[in-house]
Amino acid sequence: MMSRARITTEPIEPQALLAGVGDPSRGAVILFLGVVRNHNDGHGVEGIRYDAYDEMARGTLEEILVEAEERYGVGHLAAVHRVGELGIGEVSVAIAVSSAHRAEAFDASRYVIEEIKVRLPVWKKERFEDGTSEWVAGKQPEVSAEGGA
Amino acid sequence: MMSRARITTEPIEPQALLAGVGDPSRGAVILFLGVVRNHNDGHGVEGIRYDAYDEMARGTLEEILVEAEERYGVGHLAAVHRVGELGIGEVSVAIAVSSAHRAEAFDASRYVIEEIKVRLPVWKKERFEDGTSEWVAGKQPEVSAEGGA
Amino acid sequence: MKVRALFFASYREIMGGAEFDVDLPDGATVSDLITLLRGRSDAASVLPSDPAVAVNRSYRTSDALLADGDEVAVIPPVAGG
Amino acid sequence: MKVRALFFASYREIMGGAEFDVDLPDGATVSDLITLLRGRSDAASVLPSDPAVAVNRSYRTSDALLADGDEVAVIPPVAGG
Repeated sequence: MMSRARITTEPIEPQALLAGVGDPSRGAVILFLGVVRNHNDGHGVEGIRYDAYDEMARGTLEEILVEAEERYGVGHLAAVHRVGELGIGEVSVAIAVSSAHRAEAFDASRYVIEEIKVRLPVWKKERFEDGTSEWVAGKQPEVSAEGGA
Repeated sequence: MMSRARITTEPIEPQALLAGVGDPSRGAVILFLGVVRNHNDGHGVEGIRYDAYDEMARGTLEEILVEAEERYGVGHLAAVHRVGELGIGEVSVAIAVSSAHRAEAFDASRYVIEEIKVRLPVWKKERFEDGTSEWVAGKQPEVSAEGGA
Repeated sequence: MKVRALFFASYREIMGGAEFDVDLPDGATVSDLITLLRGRSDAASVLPSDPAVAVNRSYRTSDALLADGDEVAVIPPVAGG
Repeated sequence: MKVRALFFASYREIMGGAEFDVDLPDGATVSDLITLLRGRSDAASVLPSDPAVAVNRSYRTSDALLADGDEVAVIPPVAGG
Protein backbone atom coordinates (compact mmCIF):
# COMPACT_ATOMS: atom_id res chain seq x y z
CA MET A 1 0.00 0.00 0.00
CA MET A 2 1.19 3.50 -0.82
CA SER A 3 2.20 5.55 2.19
CA ARG A 4 -0.24 8.30 3.05
CA ALA A 5 2.56 10.87 3.45
CA ARG A 6 4.74 11.13 0.37
CA ILE A 7 7.40 13.29 -1.26
CA THR A 8 7.51 12.51 -4.96
CA THR A 9 9.11 13.55 -8.22
CA GLU A 10 6.13 12.15 -10.18
CA PRO A 11 3.07 14.22 -11.18
CA ILE A 12 0.45 14.16 -8.42
CA GLU A 13 -2.82 12.38 -9.23
CA PRO A 14 -5.53 14.00 -7.07
CA GLN A 15 -8.08 11.33 -7.98
CA ALA A 16 -5.87 8.57 -6.56
CA LEU A 17 -5.33 10.52 -3.35
CA LEU A 18 -9.11 11.02 -3.01
CA ALA A 19 -9.77 7.33 -3.58
CA GLY A 20 -7.30 6.54 -0.81
CA VAL A 21 -9.31 8.37 1.86
CA GLY A 22 -12.74 7.09 0.82
CA ASP A 23 -14.72 5.16 3.42
CA PRO A 24 -18.45 4.42 3.70
CA SER A 25 -18.64 6.05 7.14
CA ARG A 26 -17.23 9.40 5.99
CA GLY A 27 -19.70 11.99 4.74
CA ALA A 28 -17.35 14.87 3.97
CA VAL A 29 -14.28 14.79 1.75
CA ILE A 30 -11.96 17.73 1.09
CA LEU A 31 -9.17 17.88 -1.42
CA PHE A 32 -6.75 20.79 -1.26
CA LEU A 33 -4.38 21.42 -4.17
CA GLY A 34 -1.52 23.86 -4.32
CA VAL A 35 -0.92 24.79 -7.95
CA VAL A 36 2.03 26.59 -9.51
CA ARG A 37 0.72 29.98 -10.61
CA ASN A 38 2.00 32.32 -13.26
CA HIS A 39 2.77 35.26 -10.99
CA ASN A 40 4.08 36.06 -7.52
CA ASP A 41 4.47 39.52 -5.99
CA GLY A 42 4.00 41.10 -9.40
CA HIS A 43 6.62 38.97 -11.18
CA GLY A 44 5.74 36.75 -14.14
CA VAL A 45 6.68 33.19 -13.18
CA GLU A 46 7.52 30.51 -15.76
CA GLY A 47 8.02 27.59 -13.40
CA ILE A 48 9.26 26.51 -9.99
CA ARG A 49 11.86 24.07 -8.82
CA TYR A 50 11.03 22.42 -5.51
CA ASP A 51 13.82 20.88 -3.42
CA ALA A 52 13.28 18.87 -0.25
CA TYR A 53 15.26 17.28 2.52
CA ASP A 54 13.56 14.08 1.43
CA GLU A 55 14.57 11.79 4.27
CA MET A 56 13.21 14.23 6.86
CA ALA A 57 10.26 15.66 4.92
CA ARG A 58 8.38 12.38 4.67
CA GLY A 59 8.54 11.95 8.45
CA THR A 60 7.54 15.56 9.10
CA LEU A 61 4.56 15.23 6.76
CA GLU A 62 3.47 12.05 8.54
CA GLU A 63 3.79 13.85 11.91
CA ILE A 64 1.59 16.68 10.64
CA LEU A 65 -1.09 14.20 9.51
CA VAL A 66 -1.04 12.46 12.90
CA GLU A 67 -1.41 15.81 14.67
CA ALA A 68 -4.36 16.76 12.44
CA GLU A 69 -6.05 13.43 13.22
CA GLU A 70 -5.56 13.87 16.94
CA ARG A 71 -6.65 17.53 17.05
CA TYR A 72 -9.74 17.19 14.89
CA GLY A 73 -10.67 13.55 15.30
CA VAL A 74 -10.73 12.92 11.57
CA GLY A 75 -10.09 9.42 10.38
CA HIS A 76 -8.47 9.51 7.00
CA LEU A 77 -5.80 11.85 5.74
CA ALA A 78 -3.27 11.65 2.96
CA ALA A 79 -0.83 14.21 1.61
CA VAL A 80 1.81 14.34 -1.08
CA HIS A 81 4.34 17.05 -1.95
CA ARG A 82 6.03 17.08 -5.29
CA VAL A 83 9.66 18.04 -5.87
CA GLY A 84 11.67 18.80 -9.00
CA GLU A 85 10.89 21.13 -11.90
CA LEU A 86 7.21 22.13 -12.13
CA GLY A 87 5.46 24.15 -14.82
CA ILE A 88 2.54 26.58 -14.47
CA GLY A 89 -0.67 24.79 -13.50
CA GLU A 90 1.06 21.71 -12.10
CA VAL A 91 0.09 20.51 -8.63
CA SER A 92 2.85 21.00 -6.04
CA VAL A 93 0.96 19.71 -3.02
CA ALA A 94 -2.25 17.75 -2.49
CA ILE A 95 -4.05 17.01 0.78
CA ALA A 96 -7.08 14.74 1.07
CA VAL A 97 -9.21 14.41 4.20
CA SER A 98 -12.36 12.46 4.85
CA SER A 99 -14.48 12.74 7.94
CA ALA A 100 -17.95 11.99 9.24
CA HIS A 101 -18.67 15.74 9.45
CA ARG A 102 -17.54 18.70 7.41
CA ALA A 103 -16.36 21.11 10.13
CA GLU A 104 -13.45 18.95 11.24
CA ALA A 105 -12.61 18.04 7.64
CA PHE A 106 -12.14 21.74 6.83
CA ASP A 107 -10.14 22.32 10.02
CA ALA A 108 -7.88 19.33 9.44
CA SER A 109 -7.23 20.25 5.80
CA ARG A 110 -6.38 23.81 6.78
CA TYR A 111 -4.13 22.62 9.61
CA VAL A 112 -2.13 20.38 7.29
CA ILE A 113 -1.43 23.05 4.68
CA GLU A 114 -0.57 25.69 7.30
CA GLU A 115 1.88 23.34 9.03
CA ILE A 116 3.42 22.32 5.70
CA LYS A 117 4.10 25.99 5.03
CA VAL A 118 5.93 26.54 8.32
CA ARG A 119 7.81 23.30 8.94
CA LEU A 120 8.08 20.93 6.00
CA PRO A 121 11.73 21.05 4.87
CA VAL A 122 10.95 22.04 1.29
CA TRP A 123 12.21 25.02 -0.68
CA LYS A 124 11.31 26.54 -4.01
CA LYS A 125 13.14 28.54 -6.61
CA GLU A 126 11.04 30.56 -9.04
CA ARG A 127 12.06 30.94 -12.68
CA PHE A 128 10.93 34.35 -13.94
CA GLU A 129 10.00 35.37 -17.46
CA ASP A 130 13.12 37.56 -17.71
CA GLY A 131 15.35 34.48 -17.38
CA THR A 132 16.40 35.07 -13.76
CA SER A 133 15.53 32.77 -10.90
CA GLU A 134 15.33 33.19 -7.14
CA TRP A 135 14.78 31.20 -3.96
CA VAL A 136 11.42 32.15 -2.51
CA ALA A 137 11.69 33.77 0.94
CA GLY A 138 10.27 31.22 3.35
CA LYS A 139 9.29 30.79 6.98
CA GLN A 140 11.78 30.05 9.73
CA PRO A 141 10.51 26.87 11.45
CA GLU A 142 9.81 27.48 15.14
CA VAL A 143 11.72 24.92 17.13
CA SER A 144 10.70 24.10 20.69
CA ALA A 145 13.14 22.87 23.33
CA GLU A 146 11.55 19.41 23.48
CA GLY A 147 12.41 18.83 19.86
CA GLY A 148 9.97 18.91 17.00
CA ALA A 149 8.81 22.11 15.36
CA MET B 1 -20.26 25.59 -21.77
CA MET B 2 -21.68 23.80 -18.76
CA SER B 3 -23.24 26.08 -16.18
CA ARG B 4 -21.20 26.43 -13.03
CA ALA B 5 -24.26 25.88 -10.79
CA ARG B 6 -26.05 22.65 -11.56
CA ILE B 7 -28.69 20.27 -10.22
CA THR B 8 -28.27 16.90 -11.89
CA THR B 9 -29.55 13.34 -11.88
CA GLU B 10 -26.23 12.10 -13.33
CA PRO B 11 -23.29 10.89 -11.22
CA ILE B 12 -21.02 13.80 -10.27
CA GLU B 13 -17.53 13.81 -11.78
CA PRO B 14 -15.29 15.72 -9.36
CA GLN B 15 -12.40 15.78 -11.83
CA ALA B 16 -14.50 17.64 -14.42
CA LEU B 17 -15.60 20.18 -11.80
CA LEU B 18 -11.97 20.74 -10.79
CA ALA B 19 -10.90 21.20 -14.39
CA GLY B 20 -13.60 23.83 -14.76
CA VAL B 21 -12.12 26.11 -12.10
CA GLY B 22 -8.47 25.75 -13.17
CA ASP B 23 -6.65 28.93 -14.16
CA PRO B 24 -2.93 29.74 -14.34
CA SER B 25 -3.34 32.66 -11.93
CA ARG B 26 -4.88 30.58 -9.14
CA GLY B 27 -2.55 28.92 -6.66
CA ALA B 28 -5.05 27.22 -4.35
CA VAL B 29 -7.80 24.83 -5.35
CA ILE B 30 -10.29 23.21 -2.97
CA LEU B 31 -12.75 20.49 -3.79
CA PHE B 32 -15.44 19.66 -1.24
CA LEU B 33 -17.49 16.49 -1.65
CA GLY B 34 -20.53 15.45 0.30
CA VAL B 35 -20.76 11.66 0.24
CA VAL B 36 -23.68 9.40 1.23
CA ARG B 37 -22.55 7.62 4.38
CA ASN B 38 -23.69 4.35 5.83
CA HIS B 39 -25.04 5.69 9.11
CA ASN B 40 -26.84 8.70 10.57
CA ASP B 41 -27.76 9.23 14.22
CA GLY B 42 -27.01 5.59 14.95
CA HIS B 43 -29.18 4.19 12.15
CA GLY B 44 -27.73 2.01 9.41
CA VAL B 45 -28.42 3.76 6.10
CA GLU B 46 -28.66 1.89 2.77
CA GLY B 47 -29.19 4.85 0.50
CA ILE B 48 -30.71 8.29 0.13
CA ARG B 49 -33.20 9.80 -2.25
CA TYR B 50 -32.63 13.48 -2.93
CA ASP B 51 -35.48 15.62 -4.25
CA ALA B 52 -35.16 19.23 -5.35
CA TYR B 53 -37.30 22.12 -6.46
CA ASP B 54 -35.17 22.05 -9.58
CA GLU B 55 -36.31 25.27 -11.21
CA MET B 56 -35.52 27.26 -8.06
CA ALA B 57 -32.51 25.31 -6.79
CA ARG B 58 -30.31 26.09 -9.77
CA GLY B 59 -30.89 29.82 -9.28
CA THR B 60 -30.34 29.61 -5.53
CA LEU B 61 -27.07 27.75 -6.04
CA GLU B 62 -25.90 30.38 -8.53
CA GLU B 63 -26.82 33.11 -6.01
CA ILE B 64 -24.75 31.38 -3.34
CA LEU B 65 -21.72 31.20 -5.66
CA VAL B 66 -22.02 34.89 -6.51
CA GLU B 67 -22.21 35.76 -2.80
CA ALA B 68 -19.11 33.67 -2.07
CA GLU B 69 -17.21 35.43 -4.87
CA GLU B 70 -18.19 38.85 -3.60
CA ARG B 71 -17.48 38.11 0.08
CA TYR B 72 -14.14 36.42 -0.40
CA GLY B 73 -12.91 37.84 -3.69
CA VAL B 74 -12.33 34.42 -5.20
CA GLY B 75 -12.46 34.12 -8.95
CA HIS B 76 -13.67 30.69 -9.86
CA LEU B 77 -16.39 28.62 -8.25
CA ALA B 78 -18.53 25.75 -9.44
CA ALA B 79 -21.01 23.56 -7.60
CA VAL B 80 -23.29 20.69 -8.47
CA HIS B 81 -25.94 18.93 -6.39
CA ARG B 82 -27.20 15.53 -7.38
CA VAL B 83 -30.82 14.39 -7.07
CA GLY B 84 -32.50 10.98 -7.32
CA GLU B 85 -31.58 7.68 -5.70
CA LEU B 86 -28.02 7.55 -4.35
CA GLY B 87 -26.15 4.60 -2.85
CA ILE B 88 -23.54 4.61 -0.07
CA GLY B 89 -20.32 6.29 -1.15
CA GLU B 90 -21.91 8.27 -3.97
CA VAL B 91 -21.25 12.00 -4.18
CA SER B 92 -24.34 14.11 -3.41
CA VAL B 93 -22.74 17.53 -3.68
CA ALA B 94 -19.45 18.85 -5.03
CA ILE B 95 -18.00 22.35 -4.72
CA ALA B 96 -14.83 23.50 -6.46
CA VAL B 97 -13.08 26.79 -5.74
CA SER B 98 -9.85 28.20 -7.07
CA SER B 99 -8.18 31.32 -5.79
CA ALA B 100 -4.84 33.11 -5.77
CA HIS B 101 -4.51 32.40 -2.03
CA ARG B 102 -5.66 29.58 0.19
CA ALA B 103 -7.39 31.46 3.02
CA GLU B 104 -10.19 32.80 0.87
CA ALA B 105 -10.49 29.50 -1.00
CA PHE B 106 -11.20 27.72 2.30
CA ASP B 107 -13.63 30.45 3.40
CA ALA B 108 -15.50 30.45 0.10
CA SER B 109 -15.80 26.65 0.01
CA ARG B 110 -17.09 26.59 3.58
CA TYR B 111 -19.55 29.40 2.84
CA VAL B 112 -21.03 27.58 -0.13
CA ILE B 113 -21.64 24.29 1.71
CA GLU B 114 -23.08 26.07 4.79
CA GLU B 115 -25.48 28.09 2.64
CA ILE B 116 -26.50 25.01 0.65
CA LYS B 117 -27.43 23.35 3.95
CA VAL B 118 -29.71 26.20 5.04
CA ARG B 119 -31.32 27.47 1.84
CA LEU B 120 -30.99 25.21 -1.18
CA PRO B 121 -34.48 23.75 -1.80
CA VAL B 122 -33.36 20.13 -1.63
CA TRP B 123 -34.65 17.34 0.60
CA LYS B 124 -33.50 13.84 1.37
CA LYS B 125 -35.16 10.64 2.42
CA GLU B 126 -32.99 7.99 4.03
CA ARG B 127 -33.60 4.29 3.39
CA PHE B 128 -32.65 2.31 6.49
CA GLU B 129 -31.39 -1.23 6.73
CA ASP B 130 -34.65 -2.33 8.38
CA GLY B 131 -36.60 -1.45 5.23
CA THR B 132 -38.14 1.77 6.54
CA SER B 133 -37.42 5.22 5.14
CA GLU B 134 -37.73 8.72 6.49
CA TRP B 135 -37.37 12.36 5.42
CA VAL B 136 -34.34 13.84 7.12
CA ALA B 137 -35.20 16.70 9.48
CA GLY B 138 -33.86 19.83 7.80
CA LYS B 139 -33.28 23.52 8.38
CA GLN B 140 -36.02 26.12 8.02
CA PRO B 141 -34.66 28.71 5.55
CA GLU B 142 -34.49 32.18 7.12
CA VAL B 143 -36.38 34.54 4.91
CA SER B 144 -35.73 38.28 5.09
CA ALA B 145 -38.35 40.89 4.23
CA GLU B 146 -36.45 42.08 1.14
CA GLY B 147 -36.80 38.66 -0.41
CA GLY B 148 -34.04 36.10 -0.68
CA ALA B 149 -33.00 33.83 2.15
CA MET C 1 -56.96 35.50 -9.02
CA LYS C 2 -55.42 32.09 -9.35
CA VAL C 3 -52.03 30.90 -8.09
CA ARG C 4 -50.27 27.58 -8.41
CA ALA C 5 -49.18 26.01 -5.11
CA LEU C 6 -46.24 23.55 -5.23
CA PHE C 7 -45.34 20.95 -2.61
CA PHE C 8 -42.17 18.93 -2.06
CA ALA C 9 -40.90 16.04 0.04
CA SER C 10 -42.86 15.57 3.29
CA TYR C 11 -45.31 18.37 2.43
CA ARG C 12 -46.15 16.62 -0.82
CA GLU C 13 -47.09 13.53 1.19
CA ILE C 14 -49.14 15.61 3.62
CA MET C 15 -51.01 17.37 0.82
CA GLY C 16 -51.40 14.26 -1.31
CA GLY C 17 -50.13 15.99 -4.43
CA ALA C 18 -47.31 17.99 -6.00
CA GLU C 19 -49.31 21.01 -7.13
CA PHE C 20 -52.75 22.60 -6.91
CA ASP C 21 -54.30 25.61 -8.57
CA VAL C 22 -55.86 27.78 -5.88
CA ASP C 23 -58.38 30.63 -6.24
CA LEU C 24 -57.69 33.61 -3.97
CA PRO C 25 -59.28 37.02 -3.52
CA ASP C 26 -57.30 40.01 -4.83
CA GLY C 27 -54.92 41.33 -2.17
CA ALA C 28 -54.31 37.90 -0.67
CA THR C 29 -50.95 37.28 0.98
CA VAL C 30 -48.75 34.21 1.35
CA SER C 31 -50.25 33.81 4.81
CA ASP C 32 -53.81 33.80 3.41
CA LEU C 33 -52.86 31.05 0.97
CA ILE C 34 -51.32 28.92 3.74
CA THR C 35 -54.47 29.28 5.86
CA LEU C 36 -56.59 28.17 2.95
CA LEU C 37 -54.29 25.22 2.16
CA ARG C 38 -54.30 24.03 5.80
CA GLY C 39 -58.08 23.95 5.73
CA ARG C 40 -58.16 21.70 2.68
CA SER C 41 -58.21 18.41 4.63
CA ASP C 42 -57.47 16.93 8.04
CA ALA C 43 -54.09 15.78 6.71
CA ALA C 44 -53.34 19.27 5.38
CA SER C 45 -53.84 20.82 8.82
CA VAL C 46 -50.47 19.31 9.78
CA LEU C 47 -48.80 21.86 7.48
CA PRO C 48 -47.05 24.53 9.62
CA SER C 49 -48.86 27.87 9.86
CA ASP C 50 -45.69 29.78 8.89
CA PRO C 51 -43.62 27.60 6.57
CA ALA C 52 -40.85 28.91 4.32
CA VAL C 53 -42.38 29.96 1.00
CA ALA C 54 -40.92 30.86 -2.37
CA VAL C 55 -42.91 33.01 -4.77
CA ASN C 56 -41.77 32.64 -8.35
CA ARG C 57 -38.64 30.87 -7.12
CA SER C 58 -37.50 33.43 -4.54
CA TYR C 59 -38.03 33.16 -0.79
CA ARG C 60 -40.71 35.56 0.48
CA THR C 61 -42.10 36.45 3.91
CA SER C 62 -45.63 35.48 4.94
CA ASP C 63 -46.99 39.02 4.43
CA ALA C 64 -45.93 39.16 0.76
CA LEU C 65 -48.79 39.99 -1.60
CA LEU C 66 -49.62 37.43 -4.25
CA ALA C 67 -50.56 38.15 -7.85
CA ASP C 68 -52.46 36.22 -10.47
CA GLY C 69 -50.34 33.46 -12.01
CA ASP C 70 -47.78 33.31 -9.17
CA GLU C 71 -45.98 30.04 -8.55
CA VAL C 72 -45.98 29.59 -4.78
CA ALA C 73 -43.80 26.79 -3.38
CA VAL C 74 -44.27 25.70 0.20
CA ILE C 75 -40.76 24.72 1.25
CA PRO C 76 -40.18 22.10 3.95
CA PRO C 77 -37.04 22.50 6.07
CA VAL C 78 -34.22 21.92 3.59
CA ALA C 79 -31.70 19.08 3.85
CA GLY C 80 -29.31 19.36 0.93
CA GLY C 81 -25.60 18.71 0.97
CA MET D 1 33.71 13.31 17.22
CA LYS D 2 32.56 13.73 13.67
CA VAL D 3 29.15 14.90 12.40
CA ARG D 4 27.78 15.28 8.90
CA ALA D 5 26.41 18.75 8.07
CA LEU D 6 23.79 18.98 5.29
CA PHE D 7 22.82 22.07 3.32
CA PHE D 8 19.83 22.80 1.12
CA ALA D 9 18.57 25.42 -1.29
CA SER D 10 20.13 28.87 -0.72
CA TYR D 11 22.39 27.56 2.07
CA ARG D 12 23.81 24.98 -0.30
CA GLU D 13 24.77 27.79 -2.66
CA ILE D 14 26.29 29.80 0.19
CA MET D 15 28.32 26.85 1.43
CA GLY D 16 29.29 25.63 -2.02
CA GLY D 17 28.26 22.05 -1.27
CA ALA D 18 25.48 19.77 -0.09
CA GLU D 19 27.30 18.10 2.78
CA PHE D 20 30.49 18.25 4.79
CA ASP D 21 31.94 16.04 7.48
CA VAL D 22 32.93 18.22 10.42
CA ASP D 23 35.19 17.38 13.39
CA LEU D 24 33.93 18.73 16.70
CA PRO D 25 35.13 18.45 20.31
CA ASP D 26 33.06 16.24 22.60
CA GLY D 27 30.25 18.23 24.23
CA ALA D 28 29.78 20.47 21.19
CA THR D 29 26.31 21.88 20.58
CA VAL D 30 24.38 22.82 17.45
CA SER D 31 25.47 26.39 18.10
CA ASP D 32 29.15 25.39 18.18
CA LEU D 33 28.78 23.67 14.83
CA ILE D 34 27.14 26.72 13.27
CA THR D 35 29.95 29.00 14.53
CA LEU D 36 32.49 26.67 13.03
CA LEU D 37 30.64 26.46 9.71
CA ARG D 38 30.28 30.25 9.44
CA GLY D 39 34.06 30.58 9.84
CA ARG D 40 34.73 28.24 6.93
CA SER D 41 34.84 30.97 4.25
CA ASP D 42 33.78 34.55 3.57
CA ALA D 43 30.75 33.21 1.72
CA ALA D 44 29.85 30.95 4.68
CA SER D 45 29.77 33.93 7.05
CA VAL D 46 26.46 34.90 5.40
CA LEU D 47 24.84 31.88 7.10
CA PRO D 48 22.59 33.09 9.97
CA SER D 49 24.04 32.64 13.45
CA ASP D 50 20.85 30.89 14.67
CA PRO D 51 19.31 29.00 11.75
CA ALA D 52 16.74 26.22 12.12
CA VAL D 53 18.56 22.94 12.52
CA ALA D 54 17.48 19.32 12.38
CA VAL D 55 19.56 16.65 14.11
CA ASN D 56 18.92 13.19 12.74
CA ARG D 57 15.82 14.53 10.94
CA SER D 58 14.12 16.24 13.89
CA TYR D 59 14.21 19.96 14.62
CA ARG D 60 16.45 20.83 17.58
CA THR D 61 17.31 24.04 19.42
CA SER D 62 20.76 25.64 19.18
CA ASP D 63 21.81 24.38 22.62
CA ALA D 64 21.21 20.70 21.72
CA LEU D 65 24.26 18.51 22.31
CA LEU D 66 25.66 16.69 19.31
CA ALA D 67 26.98 13.13 19.22
CA ASP D 68 29.38 11.31 16.98
CA GLY D 69 27.75 10.31 13.70
CA ASP D 70 24.88 12.82 13.92
CA GLU D 71 23.33 14.09 10.70
CA VAL D 72 22.89 17.82 11.19
CA ALA D 73 20.85 19.66 8.57
CA VAL D 74 20.96 23.44 8.45
CA ILE D 75 17.45 24.36 7.32
CA PRO D 76 16.79 27.57 5.38
CA PRO D 77 13.38 29.19 5.90
CA VAL D 78 10.97 26.67 4.39
CA ALA D 79 8.72 27.43 1.42
CA GLY D 80 6.72 24.29 0.68
CA GLY D 81 3.11 24.14 -0.39
